[in-house]
Amino acid sequence: MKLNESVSTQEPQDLYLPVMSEVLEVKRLTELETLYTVQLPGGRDLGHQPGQFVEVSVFGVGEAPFSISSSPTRQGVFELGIRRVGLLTEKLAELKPGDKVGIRGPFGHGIDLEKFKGKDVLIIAGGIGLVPMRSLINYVLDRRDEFGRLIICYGSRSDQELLFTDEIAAWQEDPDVDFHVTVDRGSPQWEGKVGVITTLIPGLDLDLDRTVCCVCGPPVMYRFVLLALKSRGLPDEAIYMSLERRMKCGVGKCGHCQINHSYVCQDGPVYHYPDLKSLEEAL
Amino acid sequence: MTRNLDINVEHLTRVEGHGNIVVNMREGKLEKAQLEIVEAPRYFEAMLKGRSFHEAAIITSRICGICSLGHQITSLKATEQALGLTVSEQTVLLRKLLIHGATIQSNILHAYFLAAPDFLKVGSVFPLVSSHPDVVVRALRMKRLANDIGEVVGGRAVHPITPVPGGFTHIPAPDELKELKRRLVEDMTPDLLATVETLKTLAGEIPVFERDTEFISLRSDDDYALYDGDICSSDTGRVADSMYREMTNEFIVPHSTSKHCRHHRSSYFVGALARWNNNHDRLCDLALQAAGALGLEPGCCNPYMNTIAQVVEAAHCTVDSIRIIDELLERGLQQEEPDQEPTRFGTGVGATEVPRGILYHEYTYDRQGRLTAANCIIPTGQNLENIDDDMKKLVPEILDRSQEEITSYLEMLVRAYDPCISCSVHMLDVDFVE
Amino acid sequence: MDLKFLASDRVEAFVSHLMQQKTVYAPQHTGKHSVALEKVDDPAAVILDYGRTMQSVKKFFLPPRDELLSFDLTDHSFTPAAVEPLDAILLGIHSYDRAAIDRLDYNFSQGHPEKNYLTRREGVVWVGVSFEPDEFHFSGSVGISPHETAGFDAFLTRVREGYLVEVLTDAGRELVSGFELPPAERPKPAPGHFHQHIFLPQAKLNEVMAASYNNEIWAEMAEKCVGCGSCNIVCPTCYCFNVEENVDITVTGGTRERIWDGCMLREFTEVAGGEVFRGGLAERQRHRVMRKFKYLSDKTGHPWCVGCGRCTAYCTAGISIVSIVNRCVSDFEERHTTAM
Amino acid sequence: MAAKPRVAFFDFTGCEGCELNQLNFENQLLDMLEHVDIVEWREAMDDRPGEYDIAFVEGSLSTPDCIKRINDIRRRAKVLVAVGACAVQGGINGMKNTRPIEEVREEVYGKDKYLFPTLPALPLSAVVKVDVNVRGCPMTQLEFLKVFTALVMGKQPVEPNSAVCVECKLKENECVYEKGMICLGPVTRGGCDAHCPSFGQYCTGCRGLVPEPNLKAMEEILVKHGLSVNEAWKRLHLYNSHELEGLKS
Repeated sequence: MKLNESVSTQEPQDLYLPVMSEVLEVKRLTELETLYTVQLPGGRDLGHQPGQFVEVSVFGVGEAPFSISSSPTRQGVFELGIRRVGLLTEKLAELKPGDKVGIRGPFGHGIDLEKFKGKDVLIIAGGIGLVPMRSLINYVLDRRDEFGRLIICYGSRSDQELLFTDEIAAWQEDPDVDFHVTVDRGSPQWEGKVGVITTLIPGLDLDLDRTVCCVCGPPVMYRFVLLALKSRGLPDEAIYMSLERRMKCGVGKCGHCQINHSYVCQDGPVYHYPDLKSLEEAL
Repeated sequence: MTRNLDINVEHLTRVEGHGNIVVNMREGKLEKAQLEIVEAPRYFEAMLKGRSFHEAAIITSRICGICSLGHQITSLKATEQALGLTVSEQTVLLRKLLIHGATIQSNILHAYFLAAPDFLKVGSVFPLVSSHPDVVVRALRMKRLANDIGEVVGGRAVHPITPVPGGFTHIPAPDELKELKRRLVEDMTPDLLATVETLKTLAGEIPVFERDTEFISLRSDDDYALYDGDICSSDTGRVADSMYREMTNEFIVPHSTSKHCRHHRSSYFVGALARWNNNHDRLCDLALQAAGALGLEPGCCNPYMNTIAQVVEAAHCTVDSIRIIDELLERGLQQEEPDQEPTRFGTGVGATEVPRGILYHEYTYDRQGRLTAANCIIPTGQNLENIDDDMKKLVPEILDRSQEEITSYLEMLVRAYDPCISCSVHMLDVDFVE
Repeated sequence: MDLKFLASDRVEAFVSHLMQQKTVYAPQHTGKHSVALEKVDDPAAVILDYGRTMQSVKKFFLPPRDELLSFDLTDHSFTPAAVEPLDAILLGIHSYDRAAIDRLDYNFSQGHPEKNYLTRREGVVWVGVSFEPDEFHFSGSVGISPHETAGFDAFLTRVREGYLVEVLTDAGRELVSGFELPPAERPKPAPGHFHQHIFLPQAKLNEVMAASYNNEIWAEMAEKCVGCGSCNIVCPTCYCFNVEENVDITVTGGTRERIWDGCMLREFTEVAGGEVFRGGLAERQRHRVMRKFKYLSDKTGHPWCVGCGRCTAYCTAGISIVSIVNRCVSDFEERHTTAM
Repeated sequence: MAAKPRVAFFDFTGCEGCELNQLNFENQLLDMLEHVDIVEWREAMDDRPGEYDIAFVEGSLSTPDCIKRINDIRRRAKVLVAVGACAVQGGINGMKNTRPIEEVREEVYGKDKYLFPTLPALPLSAVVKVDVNVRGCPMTQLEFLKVFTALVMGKQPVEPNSAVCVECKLKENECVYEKGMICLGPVTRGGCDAHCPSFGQYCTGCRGLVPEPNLKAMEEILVKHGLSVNEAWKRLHLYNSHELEGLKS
């Protein structure tokens, strides 16, 4: 094979130039997390899939990838849920409505919705993993008749750190959503379950033949969730996982997000679990 | 007049390193007038023991960042003599150029940033940014150019990189030297003339105080001795640099972490004023004109005039830098490798004039080229006893002034010496026991 | 093939002839022991007989520090960096470095084609030169001969009295037109022998490397390696980069720059919050070698190592990629013979 | 923009070369003064006030008085920046820590040693929390400017962690090892733009060791290039005695 045969014939692009976009709303979710509503110039549609990410930048500080938290069904604006953990996110936490941020994207391989349609959708989200999963949840809720049951398992370190509490309350109320939540450490006020997220899985009411599952959370969570899902008999083919890695370019050039032969920014961040098995460093 | 006086200036400002001025007078009797040196000792002796000759100058130049180039060059000279390493004429020229750059930088820094605020009665150079912007911009321009000599030739102005035993690790490009020359001619020379004009307007602020003093500096037959020469005392004349111990006679005093020195009298003076007094006949015309304009005369015994001598010297170094660059360009710069193959292992002495006065390094190496003995005698250490003697004469002469004024006179006196306290404390004198 | 002859004493004139047409970049001494590809000002400074440059031609298309945009902090506007085609003659390039550019071309064209790199790539005329393999070269083992002319517009093969000149493309023809070159009197000699070989047949590449994932060699190399990243930074097919913000001292503006990065460096996989995904030197060493011989090769069928020997030549710890791969091969073969 | 940050400079045991280097920003000094109020700087001025936003501190701690002063500075400073090898990692002063302190004092001051109290030379971080490091001997000017602008912008500066080799190779410097010299670049933190190797000199390790240094491998490299094991460790100790003594225990 000649090397250049597999190369796309697209015109070369200015890959690294951000689109300056306006922050419309800033909402504190917890002490660490903030939800930003962002609008592209002219209210242009971002055109993303649940699970995809954008590169967000503040000049003089830097750029980093963040998952999109809103569903593509809600057009005109998009939302980013961001935890304060570093330089850039510190700066983002200072943003006010009307401020500008640079946006590139959407990038990456999101959730293949065609494969989810008509199925029961099981979502397992740990901590900040709920941010991208919320995109899928709201998609399912907005196109409710295209999907089967919606089952959500959400684990958080503590009840103070629960994200999207308004929406959680709504999901709990919604008879059409099977919502489960647990916290590692509950405060005295917490009346719900206490325990790690895997403790939710044995009690789930699953129709194994028609369930697809999407998992997103901190790196340590994946192995244990997989074990729990396997013990329930869920086939590997039904499992999708969203991974986090360091990324600089978002477009398969900078090399940081490479896991074995795969670039997370191109093949992921959402992977079909059978494809992950060949990536020894993935989990 | 009977008077009680207690002056205690803790951590004197605008000097390099940590020192306190302490003056006690009880009923008109001066009990104490001294500069206490409280800089924490660093024990360089322990750092040098058994070190390779490659590292000697790297370590000793860390005695003091202000005088790092002086320490480095002096250290290299001592090492080269001890190990029988030869240096080329080009190396000597480049080293002399480096010394000029460092001398201009240090003298200008002292005159404008450390001493001038006293003349203008402000606490630092920073208020001058708005009150005298053109003067500050000029001072910065002069300092930058002096530092650029260090950066182009030495790789870095503070703790230079390229000078090593036997030569240089990097030779500047002809274009870089040409550009330095252009700036020396077009910027530095007019800036120096302007500096002289500015100082003339402040001449009235320089205290009148004289004390007959012994002045010690290098002296050479060929030039205004900075890089090398004999040791010369205004009292006793010239001796070879190997006689430095007889010229310094270090002793310990309880109020100072730095050792003191004396020679023919109770104390002696080193620095720009000593060089002026001993070597004014070797200065270029521009420097002599500056001295004339500022009222600096041969045999000057007013230590406050040291700042003026520094400016005069900066003029000389500028003119001589231009001459050296011309000579280097004419000879053509050679990409020489440093000579680092020892031909002997023994003891060597280096003596160099650094901005604050004469500096001595002496090293002994074993057959592996490792240090077995080291001794460094620093200019400020040599001046400390002289400063104390000055204070003892000065205080009774100004007793009619207020305590604030007396304090200010004393602070200005110490600053006039441009003391480098950290240097003076971190001297070395030890034979390592293997 | 029409072979011409360039006598040694006419090389300078030939360089001058090229310089009249376009800017020329060619190997020149940057120190007593080092040669680098630099813009030619003095034709006499060009060195065609050299071992290797520390950096390959990659640096012209993907500069070590590359401004992406400059920004204004007062109004949050930005200006894209001007990217110009190199539009120059690259003279005296070894075949492995030309082969490396094919690989980089692939990387910057696949998926999202990148304008910065591809723009700079335009307008280049390639003049190759043969090399005499030294103690580190092993490009023969990855199918790249010292005389390989693929990708060049013209090629010079060293012979005793000068160079044999092959004109390979129209651009090459244009380059030499107007400079009189007599026909060569003898054919191209055989290329020099390599002193280093990897014993890994390309057909078995995937199989051997896949079986080497848990080889002890990675841990053994981690004992010797200090993780300085030199092997990455000198590699002609490494293209990873980091992005940094530089703010002016006036704090009113600055630039966003990309800088070469390397997978041997600890921070390469570190995410905000501190997690490092390849924390150990063994895993990083494995990733580096697997990238060259497996991960990217699986996709394209070509090894991503071109055998230039730089990573080994510039490794102060003396780690040899040839030894690593050969160890993988021998362990694989041993296991397979014992299994039978 | 909010009020200008109040900035103060302090020095402990060291050569004051870092402070001099701060005064050597002739081309940037006036721009820098636009952004901050300098409220304390003994080497350059005599005012002595109270609180400050940013304290730049040079030198290592080597007397009981130093410990008192640094605690006081820490209390009064919002951001404490350690400037230069002495302050960041103990630097050259740390070499004395490798020998019994009494022996060293006696060697220098003989019977008068009790006049001058001393402690092992410590980096600031051994006593107080340090927020930012500006490394180097003298402190790297390039890094100081980056830290300065970051702090003025109110962001935490990024500390370079990769080896000097990276920057040296980016500049395509002739490798110091190629010239037959040794070099500590492979285990020394970059951020200096490989300043010394760019001027033909070997890296002496002034910016401190990289995180998780493989010292056994570095020893092998130095020995392979002609140093004895003893000499190899001496070279590594030059600026890093404090850390190396710590790693030993």
